[in-house]
Amino acid sequence: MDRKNDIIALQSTALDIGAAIGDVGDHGSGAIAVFLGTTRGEVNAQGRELVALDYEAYAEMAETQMRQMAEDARRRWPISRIVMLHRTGLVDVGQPSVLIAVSTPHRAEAFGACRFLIDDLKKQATIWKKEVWSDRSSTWAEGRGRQP
Amino acid sequence: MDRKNDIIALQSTALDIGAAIGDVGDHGSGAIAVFLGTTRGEVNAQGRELVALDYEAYAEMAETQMRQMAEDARRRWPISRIVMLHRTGLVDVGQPSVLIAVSTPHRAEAFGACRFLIDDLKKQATIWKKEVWSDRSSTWAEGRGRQP
Amino acid sequence: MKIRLRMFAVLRDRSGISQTEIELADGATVATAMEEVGRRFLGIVELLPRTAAAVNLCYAKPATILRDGDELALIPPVSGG
Amino acid sequence: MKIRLRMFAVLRDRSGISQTEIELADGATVATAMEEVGRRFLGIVELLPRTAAAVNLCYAKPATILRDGDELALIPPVSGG
Repeated sequence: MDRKNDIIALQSTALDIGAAIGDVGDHGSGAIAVFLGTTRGEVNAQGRELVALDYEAYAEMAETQMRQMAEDARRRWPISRIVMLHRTGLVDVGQPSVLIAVSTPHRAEAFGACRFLIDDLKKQATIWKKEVWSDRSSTWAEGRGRQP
Repeated sequence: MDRKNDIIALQSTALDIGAAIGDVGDHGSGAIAVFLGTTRGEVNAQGRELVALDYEAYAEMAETQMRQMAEDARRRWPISRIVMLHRTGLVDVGQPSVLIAVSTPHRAEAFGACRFLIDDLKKQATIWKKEVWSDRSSTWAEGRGRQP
Repeated sequence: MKIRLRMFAVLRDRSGISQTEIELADGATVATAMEEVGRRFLGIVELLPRTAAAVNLCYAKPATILRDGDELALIPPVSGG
Repeated sequence: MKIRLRMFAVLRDRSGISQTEIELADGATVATAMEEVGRRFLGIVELLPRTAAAVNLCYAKPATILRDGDELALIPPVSGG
């Protein structure tokens, strides 16, 4: 129940998934739910393949928001620890851009909190992705967030 | 959509979480949901601390069941890959005994399939846990499965 | 006919038997096999009402008819995960 | 009064400005600040109707009154995750 062990950050380096999940483990928890968002390969209208997503963030605000989301989740579920990591910069196809991991006593709570955190992050957090195509052209992804 | 890349196994060695999640990744998927069940520390009525769970399985049947569960999940969600691993033998407090990882195009499907698979595994799979206490006494956990 | 009997977890512990063969009359069902098991292994009789059965790796009903060479497994309530 | 203006993603790309200071009349709101931004950076005018604002790291309504030294950020629809 101690938020001082939470790890919430934007980072420009690759996500270390094993380490992040190790960090969320806790002797008092029996369940860990993890969500990873990865760059999905696609082809654009011009027939170019997506090679990467290039993430930009308003970092100070996004980290503040992510800490607030973690607080909100702790009010709704009995959470042991939370890890929320989001990449900035280039994330190649197949690589993870975001990791949410939550440990709780039981599994329903872990799934609920993890889903809540990724949904809220996608809706609110001040992060944007640009699609980088095989001809080196790039386009800002259509934003689907529902910020006020 | 190709089940030949699924990894479904019981194993007596520690789960390699990073490798398992690497195995479930796929260029066509944008979402990975993972569930880890870990041994939760507790104290019994005699004041002894739990030190480990000792898992026994009817392995041939459990693996057959897990493959069937993966088939069932593929009928309900557009799944890229599935990894289902369960430990046998001693799993110390804090360590994972089960890992379910599912990759799909979008996150709702990944959460739905992952939850379905862990729920079904816990209800049906022929696996049993014995609680090992700090005085080396041990007790079979109360089974909560709802097998026919 | 002969079937292979397997027992797990608390049933294995209390009976002291992990697997064995048992002889049954032709036409025996899962239910009659479990009665026979109860007569042989008195220590598990009280557990049998909460015990499920599997034949050749699939859960089976009490009325399922056994055949020579079948593998009958006695399954206490599962607790994996 | 002076506020710090920050722009991100497509707004930064089209305006060529990541951050700058702008001078506003005392009592200016988020809405009046955005009108001023539209006058200065014509390339982003068409995007402003779908642009949210944050003041000092919190989303803010158009009617929010700005104060000297505030950080006003213009936030295109987010697309993280």
